[in-house]
Amino acid sequence: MSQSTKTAHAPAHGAHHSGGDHHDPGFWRTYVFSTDHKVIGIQYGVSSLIFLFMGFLLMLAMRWQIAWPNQPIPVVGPLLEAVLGQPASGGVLGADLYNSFGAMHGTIMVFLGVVPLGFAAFGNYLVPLQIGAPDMTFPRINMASFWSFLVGGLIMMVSFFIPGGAAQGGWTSYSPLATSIPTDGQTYWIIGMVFLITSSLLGSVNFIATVIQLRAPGMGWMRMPFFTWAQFVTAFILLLAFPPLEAAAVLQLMDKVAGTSFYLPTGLITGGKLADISGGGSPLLWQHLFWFLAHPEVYVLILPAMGIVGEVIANNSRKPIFGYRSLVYSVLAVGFISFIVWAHHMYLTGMGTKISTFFQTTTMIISVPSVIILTCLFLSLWGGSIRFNSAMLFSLAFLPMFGIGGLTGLPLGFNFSDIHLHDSYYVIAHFHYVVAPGSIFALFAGVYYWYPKATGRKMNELLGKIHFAGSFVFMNLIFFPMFAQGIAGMSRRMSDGGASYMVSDATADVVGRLAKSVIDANVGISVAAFLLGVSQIPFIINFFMSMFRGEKVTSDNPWDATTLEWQTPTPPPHGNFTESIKVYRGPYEYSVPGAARDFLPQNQPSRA
Amino acid sequence: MDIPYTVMPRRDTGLYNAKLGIWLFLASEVMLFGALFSSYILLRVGSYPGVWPHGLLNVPVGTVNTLVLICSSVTVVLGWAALKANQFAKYRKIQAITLACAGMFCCIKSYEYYDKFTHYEVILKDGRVIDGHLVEKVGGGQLVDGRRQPPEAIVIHGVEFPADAKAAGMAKVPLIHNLEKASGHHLEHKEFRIPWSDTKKVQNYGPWHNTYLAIYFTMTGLHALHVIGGALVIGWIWGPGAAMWKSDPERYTNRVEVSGLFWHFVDLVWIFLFPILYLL
Amino acid sequence: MSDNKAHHGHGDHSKTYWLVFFALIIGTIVTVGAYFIHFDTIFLTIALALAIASVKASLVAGWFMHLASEQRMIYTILGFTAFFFLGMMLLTIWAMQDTPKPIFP
Amino acid sequence: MMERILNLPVVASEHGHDVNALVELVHWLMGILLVGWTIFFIYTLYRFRAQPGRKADYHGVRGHASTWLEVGVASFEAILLLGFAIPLWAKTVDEYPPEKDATIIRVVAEQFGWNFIYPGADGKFGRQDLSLVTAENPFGFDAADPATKDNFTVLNEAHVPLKKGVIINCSSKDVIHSFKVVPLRVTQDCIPGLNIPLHFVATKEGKYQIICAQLCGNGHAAMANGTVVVDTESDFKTWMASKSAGGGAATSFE
Ligand code: HEA
Ligand code: HEA
Ligand code: CUA
Ligand SMILES: [Cu+2]
Repeated sequence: MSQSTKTAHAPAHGAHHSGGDHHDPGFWRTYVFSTDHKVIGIQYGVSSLIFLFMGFLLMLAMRWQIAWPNQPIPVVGPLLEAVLGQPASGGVLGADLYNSFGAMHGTIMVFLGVVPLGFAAFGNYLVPLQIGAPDMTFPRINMASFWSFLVGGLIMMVSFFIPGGAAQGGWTSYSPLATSIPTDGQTYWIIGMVFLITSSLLGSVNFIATVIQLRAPGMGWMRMPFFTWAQFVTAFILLLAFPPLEAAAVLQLMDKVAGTSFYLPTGLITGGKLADISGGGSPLLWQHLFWFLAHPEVYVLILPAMGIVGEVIANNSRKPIFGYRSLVYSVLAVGFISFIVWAHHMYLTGMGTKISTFFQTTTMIISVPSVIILTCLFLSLWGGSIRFNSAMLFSLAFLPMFGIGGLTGLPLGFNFSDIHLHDSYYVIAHFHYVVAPGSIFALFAGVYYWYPKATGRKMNELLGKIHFAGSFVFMNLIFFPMFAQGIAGMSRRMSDGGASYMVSDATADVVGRLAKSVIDANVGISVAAFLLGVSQIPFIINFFMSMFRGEKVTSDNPWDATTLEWQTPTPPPHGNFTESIKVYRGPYEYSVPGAARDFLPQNQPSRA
Repeated sequence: MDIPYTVMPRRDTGLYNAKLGIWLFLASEVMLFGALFSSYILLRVGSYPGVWPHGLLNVPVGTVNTLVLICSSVTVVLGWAALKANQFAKYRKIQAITLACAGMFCCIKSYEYYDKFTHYEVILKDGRVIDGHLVEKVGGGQLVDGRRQPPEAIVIHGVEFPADAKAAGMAKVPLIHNLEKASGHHLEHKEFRIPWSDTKKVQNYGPWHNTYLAIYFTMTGLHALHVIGGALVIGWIWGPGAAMWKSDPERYTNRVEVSGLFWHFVDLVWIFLFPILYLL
Repeated sequence: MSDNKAHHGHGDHSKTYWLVFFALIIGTIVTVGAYFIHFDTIFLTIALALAIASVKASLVAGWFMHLASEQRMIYTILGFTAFFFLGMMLLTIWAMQDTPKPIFP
Repeated sequence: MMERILNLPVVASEHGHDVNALVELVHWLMGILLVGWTIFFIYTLYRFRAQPGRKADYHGVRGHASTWLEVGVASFEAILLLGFAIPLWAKTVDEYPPEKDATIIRVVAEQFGWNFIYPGADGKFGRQDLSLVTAENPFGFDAADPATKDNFTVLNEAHVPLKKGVIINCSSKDVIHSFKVVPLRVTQDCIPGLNIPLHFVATKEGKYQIICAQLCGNGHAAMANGTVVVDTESDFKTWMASKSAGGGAATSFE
């Protein structure tokens, strides 16, 4: 019989320690302070899903305020007032609190939700498995990475409850605003970020070292699954782009607590008089250092997602992905170029011709590899035999959603059209299309796809499809109208949803005010956002219920997949592989002409 | 379960895990300090005339500290070479010098910090400026209504600038230190007893004093944290961790090598910090 | 690396280390000396100081850290790092140059 | 057609039409790709759905269609970049109207409003000195300088002449704001410590709303009560005269 049955243990007794490792490390060492990459991956996964949910709840409160400005939030409003006091007085999300929630929604979603889920959770769980390694190279550092992440996350959470509340300077935390906002939440934010940065630093060292050092025999670079490639490049981005933000955060911290003026210029006026600071700093310096990270960071949000989509599409179209090599080279190119495009977020800070020409050129150049990746994924479908399960549905939806998000990056990338679109809801729509129906859909796909590996049970398909349908419809209803709002001139980060920009009788003669219809769209969007929340209920039920009630998998390889993670017992034991593994072919040998079955696992010696 | 290549190098990469790991980590450190160096350049280029001090720090002291770090760097690598040659006792001795150097570096650095924190610029209400080291603060300090009372007077050993010096020199409070240089004539150093009620602003040379001191304290502070961290690791390997030499000498040697690589990096950062902060 | 070229002949290596050590000391002294000399233009001082610092840094990296005989993988990683570092530094400086100057000079 | 779909707001400046043109062109590219790919996508999903007995084709797409497509997209982007974005931006950034014909204004944003400083009749701003900076005098103009005498400041309502070059130097007292006037297609961050110029030529009379497009604190959303009023040349002159030197003592600078 085949390789996969040779390594297959019945999932039941495949629990842990089947290798030579016989002493029982006890509950704490197994599930809490574990150094096993799979446990850490799951820890990351669960905590980041919770954070994602938090980010979502913050956003719902904001959406209420946008649609019905200054009206108390039903049910939740009084609760907020009870917990947070004055800023939520009357159960209304006041401007300060709105800014807080906005900043924290962005921060949580990016740094505590999507990156930890896509990179740390999926990456930790899968990369060692996919390359045939027993664990990460530095298991204890891996554990430290998770705990550092959790500490960072807790600091962020705690900051909601301190007097003055959480950070209010946007997720971008621009100085001098960030320094002048009177809440300590801003300081908490910086310190939290330092922990998160440390965490991803430790993680990325581990990922890179693992991929370089621990590939199983035969696992050449061009035999690595696309997902692993994406994670590898992501790790490099994190390794080299995050430290400058760490430096920037230290400087901002100094500004905040030691009275320095790194980002504060001479001649600043606060509270009606010349600020008592030494001055001489530069607000633009923060922006450069911040975006030096934050642009590469957006590729950190998307590359793991692309990796997941690649895996799921190859598996469910039952054929190799189109242009594996160009995918790999494109991902490398994206990673490389992503470091030199950052200032496209700063076109309107007074940039001169030469430098903005440079940055818009690189911005256009970086869109080319993205186009190649998307094209390859689209073309992979051609000639396939496509199975529409929940994982595949989310992956397929990812393609046009990312397409829309990516394409709308182009008018932002030309500085001349950015004059009109900068900091409008067009930008909000652009990036949410890439991160929400983009990355988040891919992450959902990943959850559905690898769930059986981690738990031994499949998730319910019907609930999955309901989840998909609801998410797909409402995501689009939320974000598509935002393009129109943005083009009409609606600015982002407005705590009243633009109401003060609306035409009224008193301002009828003023041109450029927002038409009532533009503002009214807010209501529709917010309703869709609440319904999006409702659509997540099947997922949450499914996620927890399937652990106990889900359909048990009958083989270790329920999707008939080729990559190595499916060639281990389910769930994989400590040490992962029960026998030494050797790789004979590329990652996506599906439907090979002449082969007995429609998939050839990477570790199966012969084609029979 | 064992993770491969923890001790022996992998064939195709020629590296053992920890060595790759430390180089990756150092790569990120390069970016960390790189960002700070970039900030330094931008702040300096953007600073207006008279505010960037030249020669504010004590060059001989800085030079000594540089030499101390260089010494520790050579001892680290010699210590490792001794281990490679199986001379554990020699390694112990040499590495002790490294640790001593690390301690010395921190002492000298704290002395320099202390010197800056006790350096005061006092602007008087009549516009005169007195700049120098704190001798003492007379009286005050008691708590009234939970607020600390200011001293009655402050005694400074330093120089005095006439009221128009700043206005004549530069627009905004430039560094007094530069005025002294620019004015050419040597001012007499002596002790000044200034009643607190005469002062408009009293500020020491902490990071808040100007952008130069801000970046000076930030960069050297971060560097000092690296020195301390490195010394702790090296010290641990040297002391309690040395038991591993018996059980797994190869791995122990690797540890020494890896910690040494980190140490050299810290030295390397200083090699740049020294000229840009002390000399230029 | 434990078993490649560097393994035999530590005596020779120690000698190299000492040579590097003295070079570093001399470099330091020259830099400080130049500081006291005072050139006509500050640029000369800066250029000289940075040039010497770079030489010293390469000595440390090349011999103390064995970069001169390191594996290709390390070079690749450091190559990337150098590229991004230069990108960050030069582009930021360029961008700041190409932006209006501060109001108060 | 794209114009209709996008429904861009009114334009009241010369370069505003170019901005619209570029936005529309990019959306053409996007639209074509979107429609093309969607058709392909749906067709593929339908045609290659799993069916009993169907086996996937190991090779899938053959030929070089994808390469041509990618090259096509890249060239289109290159054209937009080289043909439109770069030269147009260069025009807005480098080709300022000659100073002597232009109206030069300084805008100083603050939490949460817009101060416009006009040079007054002599067209000159006074000498500046940091030690004179106060909240009322954020640029530290020297009141003793004759050129300062007729400077005047207005809050939240700027007047500019029609069909003539206007240069606005943007700055801020406290935090970063962004001076945005949608109908004029003007956006410029106002950054404390910097004085960043922008320029435009208004083509339609009217009163145009200023919005603040950069998060600047809890009053950010409400920073919406400023207007730029485009007057005919003669109205503008009258207005200037009413404000300059004595005429508008209440709002005058000192
Ligand atoms: C995952 C995240 C992600 C990704 C991948 C991208 C991708 C891109 N982004 Fe985006 N961006 C953000 C996240 C992301 N962005 C965020 C978070 C912000 C706002 C930050 C803030 O201010 O708070 C932002 C802001 C932002 C700006 C600044 C706007 C402003 O503030 O004024 C710009 C400007 O150039 C830009 C450009 C681009 C470009 C050119 C790409 C390109 O890489 C896109 C390339 C992709 C394509 C070109 C698609 C190709 C697809 C096809 C060809 C197939 C089409 C098929 C169908 C549609 C069916 N982005
Ligand atoms: C990764 C990043 C990310 C993600 C995923 C999202 C997701 C969403 N965001 Fe957000 N957003 C940002 C990053 C992100 N956002 C950033 C950076 C900003 C700018 C902030 C600033 O101005 O500084 C912003 C700002 C922002 C605004 C503008 C605020 C303003 O300018 O005033 C709005 C308005 O509608 C918004 C809405 C939404 C919506 C409706 C979603 C939805 O798509 C949400 C979808 C999420 C879910 C559906 C939750 C899924 C999770 C679960 C179901 C949990 C299951 C749990 C278990 C099983 C345990 N976001
Ligand atoms: Cu001012 Cu926003
Ligand atoms: Cu970007």
